Amino acid sequence: MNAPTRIHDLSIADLSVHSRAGPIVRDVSLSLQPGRPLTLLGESGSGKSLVAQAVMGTLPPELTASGAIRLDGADLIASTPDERRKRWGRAISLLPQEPWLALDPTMRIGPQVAEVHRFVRRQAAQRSETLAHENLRDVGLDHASALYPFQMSGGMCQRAAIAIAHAGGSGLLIVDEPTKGLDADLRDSVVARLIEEVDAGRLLLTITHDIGVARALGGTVGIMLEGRLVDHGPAEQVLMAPSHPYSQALLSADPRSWVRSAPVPSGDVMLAGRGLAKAFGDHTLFEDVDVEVRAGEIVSIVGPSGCGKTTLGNILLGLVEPDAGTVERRKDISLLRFQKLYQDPPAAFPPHQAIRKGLRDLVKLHRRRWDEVETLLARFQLQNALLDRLPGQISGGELQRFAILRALLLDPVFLFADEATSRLDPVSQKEVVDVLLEVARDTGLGVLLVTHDRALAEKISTRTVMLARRDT
Amino acid sequence: MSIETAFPSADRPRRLSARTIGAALLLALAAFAILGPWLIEADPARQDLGASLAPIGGAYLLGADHYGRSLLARLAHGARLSFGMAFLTMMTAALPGIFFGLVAAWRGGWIERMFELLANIVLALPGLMLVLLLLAFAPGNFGPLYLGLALTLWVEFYRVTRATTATILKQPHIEAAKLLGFGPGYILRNHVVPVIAPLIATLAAFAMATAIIAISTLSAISVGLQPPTPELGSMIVELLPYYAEAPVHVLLPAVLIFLLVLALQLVAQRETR
Amino acid sequence: MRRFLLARLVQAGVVAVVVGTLCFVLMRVLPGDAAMRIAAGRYGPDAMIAGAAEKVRQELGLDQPWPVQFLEWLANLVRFDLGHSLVTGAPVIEELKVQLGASLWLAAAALLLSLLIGPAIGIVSGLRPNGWADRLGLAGSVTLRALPPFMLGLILMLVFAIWLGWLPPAGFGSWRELALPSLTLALGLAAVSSRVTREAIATVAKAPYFAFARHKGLPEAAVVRRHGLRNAAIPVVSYLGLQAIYLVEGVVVVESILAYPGIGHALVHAIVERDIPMVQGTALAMGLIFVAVTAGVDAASAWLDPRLRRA
Amino acid sequence: MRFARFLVVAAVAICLSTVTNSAEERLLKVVGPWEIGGIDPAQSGYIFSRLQVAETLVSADPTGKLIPALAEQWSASEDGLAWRFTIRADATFHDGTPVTAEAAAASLRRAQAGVGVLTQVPISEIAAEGRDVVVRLEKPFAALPAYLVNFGNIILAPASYDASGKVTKIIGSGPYKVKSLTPPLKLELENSGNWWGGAPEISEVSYLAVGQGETRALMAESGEADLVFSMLPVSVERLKRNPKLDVKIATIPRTRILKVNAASPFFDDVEERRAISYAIDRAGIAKAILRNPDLDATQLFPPALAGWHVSDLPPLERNLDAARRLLAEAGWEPGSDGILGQDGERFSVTLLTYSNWPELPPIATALQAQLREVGIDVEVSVGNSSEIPSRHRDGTLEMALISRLYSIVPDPTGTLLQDYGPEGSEWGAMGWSSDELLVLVDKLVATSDSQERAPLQRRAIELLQEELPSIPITWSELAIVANQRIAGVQVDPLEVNYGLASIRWAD
Repeated sequence: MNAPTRIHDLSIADLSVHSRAGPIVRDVSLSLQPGRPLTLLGESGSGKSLVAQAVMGTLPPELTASGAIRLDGADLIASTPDERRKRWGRAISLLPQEPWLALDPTMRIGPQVAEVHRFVRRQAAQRSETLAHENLRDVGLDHASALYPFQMSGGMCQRAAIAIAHAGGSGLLIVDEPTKGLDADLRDSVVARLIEEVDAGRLLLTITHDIGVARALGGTVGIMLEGRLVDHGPAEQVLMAPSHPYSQALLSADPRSWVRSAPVPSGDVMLAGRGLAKAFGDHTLFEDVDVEVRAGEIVSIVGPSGCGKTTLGNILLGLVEPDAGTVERRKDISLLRFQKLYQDPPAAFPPHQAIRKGLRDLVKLHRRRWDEVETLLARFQLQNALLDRLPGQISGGELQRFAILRALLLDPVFLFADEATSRLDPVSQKEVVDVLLEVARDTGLGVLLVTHDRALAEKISTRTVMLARRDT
Repeated sequence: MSIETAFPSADRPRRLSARTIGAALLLALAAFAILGPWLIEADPARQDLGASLAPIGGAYLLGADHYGRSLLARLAHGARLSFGMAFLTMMTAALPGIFFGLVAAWRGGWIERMFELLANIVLALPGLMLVLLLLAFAPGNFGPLYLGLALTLWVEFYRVTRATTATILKQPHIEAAKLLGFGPGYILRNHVVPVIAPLIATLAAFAMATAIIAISTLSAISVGLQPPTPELGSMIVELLPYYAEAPVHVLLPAVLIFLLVLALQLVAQRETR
Repeated sequence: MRRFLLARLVQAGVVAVVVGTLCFVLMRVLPGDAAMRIAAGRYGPDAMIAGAAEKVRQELGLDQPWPVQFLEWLANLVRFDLGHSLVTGAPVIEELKVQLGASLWLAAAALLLSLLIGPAIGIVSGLRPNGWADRLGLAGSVTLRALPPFMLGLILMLVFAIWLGWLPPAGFGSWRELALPSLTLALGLAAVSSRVTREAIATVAKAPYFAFARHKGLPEAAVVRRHGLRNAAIPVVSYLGLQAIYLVEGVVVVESILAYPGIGHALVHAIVERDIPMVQGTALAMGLIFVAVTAGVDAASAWLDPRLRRA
Repeated sequence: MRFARFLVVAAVAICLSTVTNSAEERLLKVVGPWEIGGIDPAQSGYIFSRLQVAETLVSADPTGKLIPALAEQWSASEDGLAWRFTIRADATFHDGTPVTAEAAAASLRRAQAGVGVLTQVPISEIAAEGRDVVVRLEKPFAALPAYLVNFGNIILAPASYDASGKVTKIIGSGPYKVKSLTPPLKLELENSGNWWGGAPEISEVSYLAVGQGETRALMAESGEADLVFSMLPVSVERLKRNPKLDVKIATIPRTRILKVNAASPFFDDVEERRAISYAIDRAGIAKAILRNPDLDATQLFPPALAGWHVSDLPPLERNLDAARRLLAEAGWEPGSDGILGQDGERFSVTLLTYSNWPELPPIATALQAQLREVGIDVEVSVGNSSEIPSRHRDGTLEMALISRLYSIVPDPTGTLLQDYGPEGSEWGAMGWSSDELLVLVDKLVATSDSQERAPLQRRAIELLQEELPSIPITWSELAIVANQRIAGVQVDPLEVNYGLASIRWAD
């Protein structure tokens, strides 16, 4: 692989980003040297991505940056769009989040790497191909150069993106949410890959909300909140003994640091699946799986993406027919009392209907009283103001709590939480999970939790069912 | 639609203004078409060969055509005719189209396949031929003309409704609604209709535009409605030979058609992109 | 691939039979004495039709029961024989060769022209949404779409044939006669395809892979060429397919205004003169064109978008 | 941008080739409304006759006088039962074979067996004797030579027919031979090289059928056509003002008549028919629609038709009071809605017409409006021309506006014979017949002596004028536009032959 153009230092001094409304990033100062990766932690909207964009030079036109960003002395903020653009791929390269979206769906991987040699480094077509092949081999994709993105797994796409960065031979690598949408095992391999980059002498700036990533990368860690850098220092220090209250909250929100608090079953079996099997086409998801959920307990199904966790849950709910096996439900309980939480909260609400309308209709439909809603709102710390917003205008955490609230109006005996927290930042994840635990405890609700986050499962579930991916 | 999310600030005001202009224009024309005929007492078929091609102003407000028929009256009736026919056609195409679309999306299976086949056959049949064949049953009558147009236009409604509804029904919030015990009626009203309504509105506007153009075109190649029906298309063609002597007379119906379709186009603008 | 072709062939067969039958039935139940109309079509309105009609009736066996005639048609169809025109007496195939051929030339020319105009404008507008080019394009397209084709045809005729005197107002044979009708159609098509292209380009321009291509450091030209056009072409192509279908029948107006001997022209006459074999033949041809076009579009899309080649 | 470049290139290409193309090769471009359906003489023989591809035995000059064509002379036997037509010796077909009496006889036999005018001649036999074609009749028929002028009777070479006697290609004997034929719109001709009349002035001719009258006008104006036939009245005005064009107009023996069903309660009484005639504003129609006041049909035939126009005949004209009076006398009383009625029946009729002649529907709507003024409710139905004959036969026809040609054979007698026979005819009388007229026509058919004929013709016209079995509306004219590039164009009112061979380039 062609050695990266050496960059010795990226220093950010008093960086502020202003919108018409006012500053959205204030006086951020950071520095980054070879061998010590820098990781910015923070929830979405904390301004961490803006910092990265300022460095890359891709801030939206309506935003202006002040302060100084020096890349080996060159001031990035002062530089013209052309100068910025010249750095792309050559000096700075960006690992996009969700690479499978960032690769051209209609072009094979080989050419997508080769074109960098061809058009950025002005190599002959033939040579570009050989070089591209080397880049791919370095990330272990030597067999994949003829594949299209849709034929590759998330991890492969991730590595292909890295290969493209290599091709450019840039010295600074900006990584945006590298683990978004990846499951636990893949996450570790991506992190390992990034560390290799650091060892290869690249500067590494990583943006993430995944504390696990920050911990694994080590180096320097900065924690951002509402546009400010609230905590900054060596990883071990910041992650072990955070100074700022938000940092503490953030860290304590990481499932790894929770105290195990699995609810105890408070009743008999609500729902059981026996010898369940399901296959899509010739691809078998699972065979002969037994699950049972008793009142008041939380059963977790853990496994990598694509192993059929969700399908299993849906089978239990009766949304999908199993190929084999039986689902036993308590006959005397109305089907309405078996409910579901969705992975993507906004998608679980009609996008153009205010929350209030939805709840009102539900209350009317099942002859409940509105004050039940009021009490639940108070209990879940949801302001009344939110009721009149559209789902798109409410944070995922709040929306997920509304989903639970909605389900509780039918006083359910079983709740299938399908990756219910995987899209939330740690803090709101914690809040939602706490609500779940509380409800399970008080109402004897049996919860089936599907997740790829082992840590989470370990901490809160009475029992855990493991599903492995079977690649056929 | 994507564009809008990208450039909200730049986009909204312009798009909206275009639509409001269209709406205003449409209203004005509708008023002309509906009120015109009974405000103007002149009989659109009343000939006065003495006043052939009477100039604008004068005895006839908008002049008279080559038979000395009041152009104002003919335009008003022509507008009403085009408008009415277009609306009727659109309705006749939209109602079954939407209904079939919903049924196909909801029930799927063989019902869907059946409708698909039907739609494909209609598509494969040259729409023009359908109209001509039906017209041959009763030359120059409204019935077959509008029936033929409707027969070719319903497919569009069907396909859009079916496609959109199908995608909506796949979304989690539908499953959620079902789990929460909401019935099909509710889901249709509150989850499906709000989404497809704007699309249908657009289609409707376009369908009407198409109908107006088709009607005038058919009479222009003299297989459409028959004299002395004041049909805008046939008016143009009847007056065309006089373009040297009375250019404005020829332009009037042309401009009217243009405005009608333009208004519908503008109204349809937003959702088309 | 083979399954794809097979499916298409079956579809073609179905269309052929359905369309043919439908026409046959419709033409059958049409009011009016077919023999009379055919006679009128043949010998013109000055002739003594009544006598001629009797001769026609015997000559064409119109007095046979219709099932016989229909089965005859089917049998011939299997032998790819569409029969003879009742009016001109020439084999339908021959007539179609001339008329359908002419229309296809016209359609092809129009499609080509519209491809030169539409997408070009669309790309320019799409790369700078709401720039002046975009607004101009929008205005132009709305205006054109508001003009009935026959009016557009007449306007062009006045401009190019009378005022400028560049092109003949009517006729056929050389490209000069082809120019006006095809331009008339092309403008109508471009009015829409330019907007479709514009949407496609604008959408692609906001796709993450487009941004990533820039971040790779590719020069803008390379970004647009390698990652813009192909992706944008996918929706455009599938749309063009639809257009091509409407095109073949959309020509009728232009044909009758600009005296161009096309399929639409033929269809109108055939129906008026009750020339059943011609109507069936024409409809058949159009139906098959529909099948062919859709097949072509599917193939093209599959070539453009590898995701469609799955399974 | 690639497309941009395409665009430029295309534009340049178009401009360039426009320039190169504007230099035209010398080709006489003729444009007319008539499409070439099939090539059977009965179908489109008139085109080949008018464009001088094929010839008939006898032809007619613009005045209607019969002149020799393929037959250099002809004579009838004393009893008038046998006619001899002598084929000129120097005539050859385009395939080089000589025009023999046998070939001519064959063509005529075929015509007689077909649907053309010859079917109305009482022919017993057509034979070839040496250079003569001999036609034997069952009864004397003086108009026979005139009948042979009709395009249905063009003489084609034996090679034109296939085994089944179907015409497969046109091999005539005229100055032009078919170079290429693209039905239905285009026909290209070239000098046949062996015409008995000598070589034509212009050796290459192309004929293009253009249905839309307005488009034809544009082709003349744009100089794309040298010779354009049958212009719309409205365009004539404009074209006359064009310095580059010559407009030639001739009144032709074609009259637009209102065919009425004299058997129906509406028109059974001659007074009713007169009333209708009074109600019609012919002058207005002629002026506004036909743009020529002289076409106002004051009687059946125009002055141009020598011997068939009776100048001192009281003209048909508009007189609303007379119309109302006559209708009242016939027992029609205005109803509440202004529409006449008679014992419960409204005077409401359907007027059939067809658009083969573009001016018919407009005139129909004019009539509709005018009849409305005397309280007659007319519904106009524009349909296929065949509906009129069929409705005539099943007797459901009420009123029809038709354009009737009286020179199917140069002499109107033939048409009268057809139209006013004992039980009327599809293009003529309906539910009306006059023994006197039958006698007159029989005499006319039998003699060819103009002295004898004149009084008979006059009486026939008077009779038709009194009885109005069908009501004349307007006469017709044929407008031809010639570009000044060419000279020697003359109009043939009988539309037998356009004399292309004698047209030459002006410079």
